[in-house]
Amino acid sequence: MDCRFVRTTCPFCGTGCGMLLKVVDGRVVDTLPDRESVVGRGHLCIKGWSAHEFVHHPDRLTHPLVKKGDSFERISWEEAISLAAEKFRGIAEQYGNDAIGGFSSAKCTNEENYLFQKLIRAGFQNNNVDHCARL
Amino acid sequence: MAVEVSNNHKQQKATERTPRILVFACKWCGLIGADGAGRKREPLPPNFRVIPVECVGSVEPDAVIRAFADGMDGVIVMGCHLGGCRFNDANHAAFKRLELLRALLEGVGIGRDRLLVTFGTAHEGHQFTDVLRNFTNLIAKKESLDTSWTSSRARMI
Amino acid sequence: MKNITVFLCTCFDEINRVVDYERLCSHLSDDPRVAAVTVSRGLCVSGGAGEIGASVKSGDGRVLIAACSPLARGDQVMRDLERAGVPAFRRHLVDLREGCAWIHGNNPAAATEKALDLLNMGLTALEYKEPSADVTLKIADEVLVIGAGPAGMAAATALARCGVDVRVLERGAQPGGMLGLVSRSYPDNTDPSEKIAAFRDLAASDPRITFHSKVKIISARGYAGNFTVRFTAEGEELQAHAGAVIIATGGRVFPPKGYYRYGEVREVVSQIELEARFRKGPVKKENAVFIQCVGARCEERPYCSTICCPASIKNAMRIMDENENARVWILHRDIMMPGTTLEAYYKKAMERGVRFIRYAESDPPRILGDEAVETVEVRDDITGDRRTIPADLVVLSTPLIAGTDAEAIGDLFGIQRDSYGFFREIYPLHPVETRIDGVYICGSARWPVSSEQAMVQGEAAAMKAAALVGRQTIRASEFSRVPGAKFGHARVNEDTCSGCGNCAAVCSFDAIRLQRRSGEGEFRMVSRVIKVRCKACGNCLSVCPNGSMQMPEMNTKALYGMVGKAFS
Amino acid sequence: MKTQQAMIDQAKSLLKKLLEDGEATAVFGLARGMGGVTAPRIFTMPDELDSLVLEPKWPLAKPAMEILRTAPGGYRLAVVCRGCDERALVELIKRNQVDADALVMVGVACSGEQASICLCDRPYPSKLDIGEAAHGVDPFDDPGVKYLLEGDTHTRMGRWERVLKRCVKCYGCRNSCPICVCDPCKLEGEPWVRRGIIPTEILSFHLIRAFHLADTCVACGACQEACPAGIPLVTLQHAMRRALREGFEYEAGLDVNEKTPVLFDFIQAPEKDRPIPDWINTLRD
Repeated sequence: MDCRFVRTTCPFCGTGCGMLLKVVDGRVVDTLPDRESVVGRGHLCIKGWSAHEFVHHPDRLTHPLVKKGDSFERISWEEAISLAAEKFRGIAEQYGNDAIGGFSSAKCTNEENYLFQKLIRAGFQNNNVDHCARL
Repeated sequence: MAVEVSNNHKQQKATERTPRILVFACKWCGLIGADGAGRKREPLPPNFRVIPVECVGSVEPDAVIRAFADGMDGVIVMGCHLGGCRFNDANHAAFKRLELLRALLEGVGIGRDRLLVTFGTAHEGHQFTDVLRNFTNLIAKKESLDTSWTSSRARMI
Repeated sequence: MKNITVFLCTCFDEINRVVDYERLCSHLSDDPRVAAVTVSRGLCVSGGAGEIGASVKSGDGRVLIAACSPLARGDQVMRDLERAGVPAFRRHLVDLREGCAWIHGNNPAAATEKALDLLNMGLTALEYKEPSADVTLKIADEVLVIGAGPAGMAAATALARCGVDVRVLERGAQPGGMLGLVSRSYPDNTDPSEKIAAFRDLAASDPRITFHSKVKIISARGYAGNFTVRFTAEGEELQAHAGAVIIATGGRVFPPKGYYRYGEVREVVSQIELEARFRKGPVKKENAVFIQCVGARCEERPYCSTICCPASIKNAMRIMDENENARVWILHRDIMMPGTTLEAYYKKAMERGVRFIRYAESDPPRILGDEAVETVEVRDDITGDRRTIPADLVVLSTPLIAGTDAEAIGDLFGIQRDSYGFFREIYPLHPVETRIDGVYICGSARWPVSSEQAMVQGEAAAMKAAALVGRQTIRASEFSRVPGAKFGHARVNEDTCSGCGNCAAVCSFDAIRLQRRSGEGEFRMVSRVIKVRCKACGNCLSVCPNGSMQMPEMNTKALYGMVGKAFS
Repeated sequence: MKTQQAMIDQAKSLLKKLLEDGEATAVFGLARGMGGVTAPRIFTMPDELDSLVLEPKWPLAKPAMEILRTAPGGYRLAVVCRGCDERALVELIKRNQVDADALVMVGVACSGEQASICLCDRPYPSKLDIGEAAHGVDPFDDPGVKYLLEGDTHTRMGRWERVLKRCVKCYGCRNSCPICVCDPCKLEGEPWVRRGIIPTEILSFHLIRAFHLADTCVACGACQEACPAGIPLVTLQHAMRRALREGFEYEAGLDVNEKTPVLFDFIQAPEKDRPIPDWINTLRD
């Protein structure tokens, strides 16, 4: 049995508490607060304490789905991206660029959020971008 | 922690309110005592509700905590005399558990006297009346529990 | 779900004189759970229970009855409902007379409020009550008797006479138990070996009795009606399937080691050694002194063993029989000879010249003599005189203590023992029954008794066992000692049980066992309820840390629901 | 008093020997990893033990129990135990959560300084392998504990109320507690604790949690250390631990074979010098 504790940062909000994921044979099975973390100092909130639960959760979204009728169907990434691009382009053409906005997440990394605002500002050419942790 | 915030809003006069008292009474002694009080038509304060249980052994300490959380000011658990339990030693087991709960209630400042664990036999109906009247008087002197402990800041999300 | 029918009994205007029934009715008919409300003048006299039963028998209908207290007529109405086919989980009684109207007659408004709350609590309880199925058991028709002393022999004989198959397990090579160690039994002064021989003959000739000697019990499991006991008899491994078990393992004599220079000087013997001498031949002594309460009624063993006084008097007179010039003293703290026969026996001993001297516990007799005992020095507690008695034999009368295998037997069968190691009956009013239904105790295993009393107890236990195995089947709910006490049994949710063992530890009836969870080889346990043993006291659910243990008829949701509605 | 380095060296050689002799499949302890950061680690090779450290205090009992639960048969884990870890594991063994045969406890003494931080009255395991036992601290001498546990109930109720109101219902106390093993837990839902109420109902949440540990709490302080709101949760347990000690001479976690008095040894009549209230005299104490 291979069991190790992997130090990481809680992905749930911008605070960035340190935590340890217990990984047994390649699967994340438990979360512990990192007592050496300068941010969390060994504390976590309910989201952090439950962080391991979604990693291998059977309901977790791992591939794109498209709604056809009442149910969702699995499609490839290429199909999904081209479908999204096509729909966005259609909206922009019909209603103008300002009809599109973006709402990002605190769970994303800094780099991801940079890219996201870049997409809105440079791609859709407006300033309609915001973030859930902007309190 | 150094600053003491006034608790005056909780101090009501005893006459202004009637305390809420919940009684868990075992079917074999406590409930029969209550029945005896009823037969004699002893006037009692109407501020108590009796939940009959098979044996005080089945009164979960958590249910007592729940009762306080639901706004009871006092809880009485009435069982048979030790050695007189229909269920072997179940009342003694309950007594030990509830004593520990009393220690906890004392620790958090609710006070151990808000939970009364008492034993009697079936024919002691007059004592049921005494216990209830005295306990009501005792609880009425204390401040109400159902203020901010349970409800003030709590809200559904 | 609208499935609760409410019956309000006015008790011939006793209740509604105080409680406003119109308000109750209007409130109840607004409740989404209530299908119908009926006001009746006297539920107990109108014989309405049958009709109520018939009206809710079908479907998921439930009945809430508001009437007098269970002790008055409430329980009778409930029993009628049971007969009419409404089981416990579908009915609930609210006491509005003794519990409300009669004690709050001076405050009708508050009484009505309280009645509303009580009804609300009843509705909530009914909403969540669940059934717990009764169990019907087949009863094995054999009775197992453990120990073949006087109690065991009497039990086996009585059972065989009743036509019940009985299997007797004896640790020793021969039946008889402590009866085989004494020379004569009191007060009839007969040779006990006759009784033993009679039993041996009966066991050999009666096909209903199977006798096993040199038995070691390996394991015992099961419950009333179905006990499986594995044992070895003379080295051979066997198994018995019994409907009831009678434990007659007896006690043992406390050795007087460290008392009265026992073992240091010759001719200071214990009572049981004197019995052995008598069995070898006449004991001719000039001056015999018996000392009573040796190691009894003291701090470690505060009980009276009851058999030592009669035994000493019996043997004192026997010494006088063997040597008519012999002088015998009995040094005692109190002479315990209860009942007409024994008291007469005591008188007879005094008439024959046995001298009784009372000593004080604080100033016990002293044994003097270098190699053999020469004199006994005693202070007479009544006169205060210090006396020196010549002695060529000192007999130490010691009490019975729990048998060496009492602990093992108690653990095997789950029966409790008192602080001195004797088996404990369930309740003083049920003297041969234990907390495990179908396991009975008798004889000196439960308390020191004479052979005569042991035989009486053996027969009593035999009758209890016969009453059980005389039936083909029995319902688990019938094992309640109190009529109507048992309304179900605990049920464990095996998916959520953490196996902590709290419930098994606290159970007063040894009805919960921990088992290893099957599969994966994990070190995890799970609780199992032995439904027949469970008496539904609810101790287990109070200690279950996560509510895995439930009492279906009064489950957590019903109880907490009632707490929440108490002042609504 | 041994120096810290000497203790670590002693621990390393002892644990290395355990691994080399096959006494243990793995060792569970603290390691100083990259960047000088300490974290728990499972050591399987003797050489890995070079990174072993003993400080800071890091409760290891619960992760150790969870590792053993999923471990294959024959796996033996050596755990570097402080006094509280050892007592917690003893309680877990009593409650059938850990296979005692799969556990090798290596006892480490805490420093006196650590004991005064934890308000620990027993800062050493019963089987002490490394270090020397320091003197314990009586928690009831602490002004913080006195503030909440001594004095009249009315004032203390206000104090507790303000303290407990800080709760954000993170479940950190429950998650970090080595004794809390139930799944599901009573604190997660009806009818014990109302769902969806934030902040939590103080009484039902905290008192049920505290009472469930009444006779098992070893006062390790893991709950308190995990609490982001700084609620002195161990103080809640001290009241009950004191009642057990005074009433039954019992302390959790000291002996695998000593059973908790709450579940055992019921008597038929009141004991000498321990009056049990009757209906008549209940209100007179």
